[in-house]
Amino acid sequence: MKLNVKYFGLIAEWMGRSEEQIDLWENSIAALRQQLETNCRRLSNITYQVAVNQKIASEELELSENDEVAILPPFAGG
Amino acid sequence: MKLNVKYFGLIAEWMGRSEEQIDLWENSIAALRQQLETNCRRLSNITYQVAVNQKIASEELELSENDEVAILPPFAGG
Amino acid sequence: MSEKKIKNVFVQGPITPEKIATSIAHHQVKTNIGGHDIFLGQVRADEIGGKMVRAIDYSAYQDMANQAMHDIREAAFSKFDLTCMHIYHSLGEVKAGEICLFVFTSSVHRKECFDATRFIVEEIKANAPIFGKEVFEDETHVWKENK
Amino acid sequence: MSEKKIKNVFVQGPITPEKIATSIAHHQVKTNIGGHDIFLGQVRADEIGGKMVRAIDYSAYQDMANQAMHDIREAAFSKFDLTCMHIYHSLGEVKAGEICLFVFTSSVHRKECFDATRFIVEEIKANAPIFGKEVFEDETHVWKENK
Repeated sequence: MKLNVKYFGLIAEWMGRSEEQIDLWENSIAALRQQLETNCRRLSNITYQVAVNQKIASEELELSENDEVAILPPFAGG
Repeated sequence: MKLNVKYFGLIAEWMGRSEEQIDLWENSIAALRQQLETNCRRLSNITYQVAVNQKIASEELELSENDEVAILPPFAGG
Repeated sequence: MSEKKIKNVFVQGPITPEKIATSIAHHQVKTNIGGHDIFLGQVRADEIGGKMVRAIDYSAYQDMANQAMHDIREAAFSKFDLTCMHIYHSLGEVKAGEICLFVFTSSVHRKECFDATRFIVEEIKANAPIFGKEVFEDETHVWKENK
Repeated sequence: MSEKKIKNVFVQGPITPEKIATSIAHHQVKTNIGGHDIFLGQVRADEIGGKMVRAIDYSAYQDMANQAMHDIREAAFSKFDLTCMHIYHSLGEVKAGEICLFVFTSSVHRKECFDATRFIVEEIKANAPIFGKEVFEDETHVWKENK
């Protein structure tokens, strides 16, 4: 499945982009994380969250092709 | 003993003055309260504090002639 | 015993938003501050016995109140790790909607200023000899009492 | 489901003392308010690895952050008896000493606004997808992380 993924902050910096389309072999968050960490090894060293349709996704969520997916480094608001 | 007594807020209003000299037959806070309540009956219906030298006085404190004595109705700061 | 000068916390009439802004602006040179917590007391147009409060006329046993504020300030500085602390209270008439109390604390981390401002406000209400005459629209009045 | 319009909490650059004063002044017509509690987050010139932070450059996942702020606002209104609530956060560069967060709550009695402001600040720090690049004087940077 094809997914449009947004990156923010530190992760956008590491990825060198703020958005890209990726091709995922399975519609699970685990598969997404594995693919991201293969593309960018440093990701496995930090705690990052996956948001789907603007909500933090549980690890059990199943992804759909039209989902708005974002990869979020630790928050620093305030 | 002679005492200079300051009144504030509601109590100054009831007393019709903000300061006066009173003559006290005993140097106790209890005697002071009794004399004030004799002069102004309504005082016995409210909770008021006695400050001596700018500190709330305990009921056991012994008064001296040069003390700065103030009669304080309930606070309303803030 | 502390020989620090006793500050005067009292200002005549309401505390203006401009005064608050100026006070905030003065802290922008203190670059170790991470958080400020500000409490503002505002006079309410309460209805009491069918009449509306138009203003509160504040008076105080000023010397004792300033001493009490000094003691509160010292207690707050010793309890909480604060960078700055400011307290102002009105005297005289403050109309409904206007501000009568301004407590402003600053610290490196937010927890300290949150705890400190709350502590200071509670202490002022309980221990500062300040009196408030609630004046109605017909110019009669009652005396306010803190709970 | 709530169909309230999602507000935009973000402002470009620092939050100025004048904006805060204007916001306070706007509340003087609300004569049922008795207390306001304001939290201000200020950028610290922290020393990290021997270098001084000159500014924080804020970015956000704006749609999600505004939704998160909306949820925080709704939660605060349901938990606390508030008259008013305002939240503003900076985007872009905010220099050390400048203000990046402004949380303002108002209530009839002080307890509610004290509790609410604290709740809102903690929720924002934990749940709003806002990111901060701490920029040093030599223009290198590190990424800030809330504790």
